[in-house]
Amino acid sequence: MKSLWVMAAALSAALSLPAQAQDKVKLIDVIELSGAGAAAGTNWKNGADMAAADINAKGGILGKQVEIVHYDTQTNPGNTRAAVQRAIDENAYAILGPIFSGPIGASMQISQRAEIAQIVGGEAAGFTRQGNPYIFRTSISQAAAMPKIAKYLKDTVKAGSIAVVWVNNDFGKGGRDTILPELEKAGIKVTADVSTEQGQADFTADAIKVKNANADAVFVYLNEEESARFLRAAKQQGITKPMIGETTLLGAKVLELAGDAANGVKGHVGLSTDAPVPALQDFGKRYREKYGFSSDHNGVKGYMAVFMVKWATEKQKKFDKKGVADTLRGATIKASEEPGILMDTVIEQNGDLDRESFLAEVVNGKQVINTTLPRIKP
Amino acid sequence: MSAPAAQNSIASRRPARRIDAALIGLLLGAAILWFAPVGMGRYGTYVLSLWLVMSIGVMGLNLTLGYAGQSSLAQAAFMGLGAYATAILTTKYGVSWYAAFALSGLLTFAVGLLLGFPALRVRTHYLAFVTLAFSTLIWLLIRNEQWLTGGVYGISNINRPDFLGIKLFGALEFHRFVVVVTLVLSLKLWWLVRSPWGRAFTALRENPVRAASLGVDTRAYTLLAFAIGSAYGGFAGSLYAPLVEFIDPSPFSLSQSLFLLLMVVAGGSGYLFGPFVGALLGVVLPEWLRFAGSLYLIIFATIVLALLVICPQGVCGLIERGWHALRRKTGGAR
Amino acid sequence: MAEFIAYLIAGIATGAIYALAAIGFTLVWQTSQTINFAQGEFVMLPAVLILLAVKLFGLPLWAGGLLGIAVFLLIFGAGFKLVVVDPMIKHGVLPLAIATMALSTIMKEGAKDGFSAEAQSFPSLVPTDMVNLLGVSISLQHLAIIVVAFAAIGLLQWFVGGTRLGRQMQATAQNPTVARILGIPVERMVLLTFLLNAALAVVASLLISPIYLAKFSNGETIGLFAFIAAIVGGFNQVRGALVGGILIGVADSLAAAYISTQYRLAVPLVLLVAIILIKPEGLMGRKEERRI
Amino acid sequence: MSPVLEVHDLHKAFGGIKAVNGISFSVNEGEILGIIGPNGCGKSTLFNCILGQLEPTQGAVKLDGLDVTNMRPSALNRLGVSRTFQLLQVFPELSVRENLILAGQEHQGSMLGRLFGARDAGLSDKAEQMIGFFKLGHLADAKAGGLSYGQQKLLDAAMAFMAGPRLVLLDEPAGGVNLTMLGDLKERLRAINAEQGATFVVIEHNMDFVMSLCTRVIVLAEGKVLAEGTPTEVRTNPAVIEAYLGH
Repeated sequence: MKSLWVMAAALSAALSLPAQAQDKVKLIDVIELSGAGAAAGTNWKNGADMAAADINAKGGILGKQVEIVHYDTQTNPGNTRAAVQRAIDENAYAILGPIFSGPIGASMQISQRAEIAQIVGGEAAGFTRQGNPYIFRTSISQAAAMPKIAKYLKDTVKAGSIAVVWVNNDFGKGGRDTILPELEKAGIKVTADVSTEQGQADFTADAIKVKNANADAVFVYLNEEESARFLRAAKQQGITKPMIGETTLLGAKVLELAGDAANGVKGHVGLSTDAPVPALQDFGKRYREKYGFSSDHNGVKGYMAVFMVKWATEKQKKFDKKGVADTLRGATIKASEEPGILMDTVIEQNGDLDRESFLAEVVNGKQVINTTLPRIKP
Repeated sequence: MSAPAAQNSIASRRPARRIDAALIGLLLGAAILWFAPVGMGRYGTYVLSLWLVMSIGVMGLNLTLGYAGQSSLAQAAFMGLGAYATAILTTKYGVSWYAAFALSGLLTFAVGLLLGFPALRVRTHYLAFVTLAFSTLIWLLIRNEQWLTGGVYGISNINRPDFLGIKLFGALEFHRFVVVVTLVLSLKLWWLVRSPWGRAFTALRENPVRAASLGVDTRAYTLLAFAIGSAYGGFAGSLYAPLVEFIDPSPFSLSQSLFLLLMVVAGGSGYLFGPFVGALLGVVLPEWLRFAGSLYLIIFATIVLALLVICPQGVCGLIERGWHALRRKTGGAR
Repeated sequence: MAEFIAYLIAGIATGAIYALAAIGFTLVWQTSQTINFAQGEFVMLPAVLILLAVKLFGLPLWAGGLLGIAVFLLIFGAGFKLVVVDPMIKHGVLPLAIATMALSTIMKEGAKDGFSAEAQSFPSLVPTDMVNLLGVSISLQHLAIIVVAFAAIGLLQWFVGGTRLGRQMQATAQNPTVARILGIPVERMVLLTFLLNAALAVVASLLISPIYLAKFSNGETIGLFAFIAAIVGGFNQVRGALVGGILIGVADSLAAAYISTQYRLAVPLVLLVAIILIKPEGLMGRKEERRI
Repeated sequence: MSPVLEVHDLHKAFGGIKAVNGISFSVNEGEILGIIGPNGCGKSTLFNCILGQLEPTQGAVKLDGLDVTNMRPSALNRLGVSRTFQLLQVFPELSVRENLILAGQEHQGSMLGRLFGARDAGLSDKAEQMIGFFKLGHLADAKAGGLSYGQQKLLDAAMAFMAGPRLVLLDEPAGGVNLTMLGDLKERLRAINAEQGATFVVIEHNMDFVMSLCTRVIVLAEGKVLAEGTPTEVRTNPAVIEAYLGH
């Protein structure tokens, strides 16, 4: 039975936590670095690392250096929960991430119980509606973005009918479930409702289906590579109707991968390093120099998340975990006050964000911003 | 976890003594795990609980595969059935967790029985392929039937049960509850594999034709092995739901079924303690390897690969081999 | 009708991709009873290695290509057999299958950490133009895949039936003990099939990656479909892979078109179960002998 | 008295090959019937058809007058028909004792009764008796896989007798067994036949073994019965001599 004791000892050694350095602000980033969310999570991680480097170069937060520890969630809710639990046990000052809403759903009660702010990258509408005061977004939610799209489709594209292509995960389904009522309100008929799989390789059948639906426009709500694959397949099938998207479809990665198949794509962009905001463009440039590829909106979100913590701490002038959440709730962060936030951001009581966004079009492989949309509640 | 205990599959040279070792091992392990989380923090406690819950699922697969020789690539789907049954019954219909636990077991037992039928027609790898399809079909149902399962959004706010009026809300309390449930289930399995049924399962694995010629109803035992193994998957799922307090389709996908299979084989299939070791490898080792940063999954997979190349019988097989070598050495010296 | 033909051709084109990945699968199964769960990653990796060679050493594409392919053949053709398969083969199908699962994680995570977590575009060997076929537009890339898949099967059939080396390989696959008695270098023949498998994976990778992009996680879908294709076709027959692949591709395409996009994955799987229950050895497969 | 086993016009074809081509015979209570014939004459196929392991193309098998054609092997065994195999078929991971208990346990009580009943299904004494009878005493707790070939043959035979069968079909029991053990085996079989009144059907290559053990012999050739009679009759039958020497 001796080996039983040895095993137990090894176990407790493995699961006990190393002693922590106290002189740093420890942020724990619980993020998708493998599994389905790896691409998004890597962008976010890089953005957060860049923010920490920027802050530390200028003396840290209230004189303390920032340390970010990344824990991979494997895009799995159970693992995410473990990682958030670990973050709290390790006395994290605030928790960053994750991005996918399943993992967010599995972990947000833990940060709530520990009364610690969790700043996530999710865009699905649901999790800010559960009355959890410790959860914060870094981008506008689908509930805020989709009405803008519907309005754009009705007023600018003047579409009477539309085909909707979405990825069947919490992100895509969430977007689809949010936009369908908006389309109905706007009097736009949905002629095809095409679900696709996460990681799907071939979109030929889907493109044919969309083509045969013969709608005035196509709304594409997929993750990055899938967006690119769909655009290519659509071009092959000779679909000439306007492709409308939300943020992802007009992202740098999609444009790079889809090549000329992306030309003519239009839509709404929440965050973009191509936006006519110098701070965003500068961030995009520095990110590209540092990591060798262009940041998508998740990179921007990761960057902002760290600065949200910084701003709240400096506002309350002390290191109080609970205070971070209290300070962020209902706050307005101005870029003039805190340049790292990149854009003026209003945080609502439930953790939703409100800020300016953009209407854009892809011309010659480049995202061109046409219009800047004001905040919903100016 | 000592070598002779690990060796106690079913066959043993001195049955009485060996069995006792296995029993003592289980009881002692439970006692250690009862107190282990003290001072470990909630994270460590949570990982321990997760390990035990996965062990239950792996135990079931170990019965099906390790003892009865029927390969299944659907254990995560059964965990999903159990988890969803429990979550839906407790959150939507206010059923007590205990009743939901029993019903989850019953449901997965029945579904396992049904899935066993193709096993009567096709054997070995073909059977695995049928279960592979089944696993993905269940996953699709869970994801697409949103009215029942919450679809991609999952089910949140799953409550933890009470025990005789004691709230099991906290990590430590719930961990202890998981320890007790795991102990009960592993004792049941220990008792099952040493009963005549266990002997018949082994016969089924080693030589079904010969077993049939000795009156072993291979049909009935194949179905039972499947159904009982699946029910353990259901029990594991039924504990998983309140442990994580949230479920969505992702932990019940085909890749998770494959991962559970990996745990059975890497731990040592056909060994009573194999599932605990396998789940330790699969759940705790990656957590522990986190210090290695982004490379931790590569290191984990390399360890598993190396282990299997060196000893295809898994960790328990390796221990057994070492034990034999040691005994031969000391025996020779005497 | 034109619509139906469009779906059919799309299905055949994707099916040919699955077939290409499935051929190698059936080859290694036949000679060494290896169920390679890393088959999808085998198809994913060559493109990534090539891009990596270009990025790391600044090589021109052709040189990077040669280097990447050579490294891949060495590690995942010969190395895979010698380091993973050889020590495990006598311990049965399952531990080896599990080992290939671990291998797939290593390949996937290696590609992610060593190269990129994001998809990268990959240059096409074939022009990306479209041609018109039966009133349906189809890309030259897809056509090339169909042609190569058929050619690969044809060549393999010719090799196995028409050459001395091929017949030796065939004999090894059918009964290694007898083959050894007949003086066939069994070990070398098995190694040959692993090299063939790796080479086929390279071909598949070069053809698929321009369309599906090079990404560490691409192997998951391709691997699953190739696996299903191999089973449906009968995974002890090389030409079964072609039949299975195309059948699965067409079933998937038609399911998305006419049944349900949410449940499209279910259709190939139901097909799989039906075929296993009716004809377990697969559509083109030989019956495996029953031991009494 | 009705025969224990009746085989009526049994046929079995594999594709175009007729392995068993119209064989009929019957076995009476207490008899030891030998079935001999050159390689490929259909002996093993005949056994597998009788025992439900193969589905006959045509014909019937009756046990005590009851039609058991195509009955599943496990069900047939529980009616009192047991067998040994030409190739070794013991359970290597189980001990000798466990092998024997397994061989008897399915004849004890109900399925559920076995689950909740005693671990040894009340068969320890019986197993001990068998172990003694087949002189395997010193090996009772050894894994069957570790036994010598001859010992495994003995165990295989012992397992066939564990449940006290009415009818035992032995497929080449003497194959590969050395002379000393062969004598032992023959002696054990005779003893069981005499004491328990068990009926035997033996397929065998070893002519001496068959001729000295069996009370009646059937000779098969090309899937048909070529000759039938006492050992002496068969030995002198010209057709038999032709069939054997002609090869």
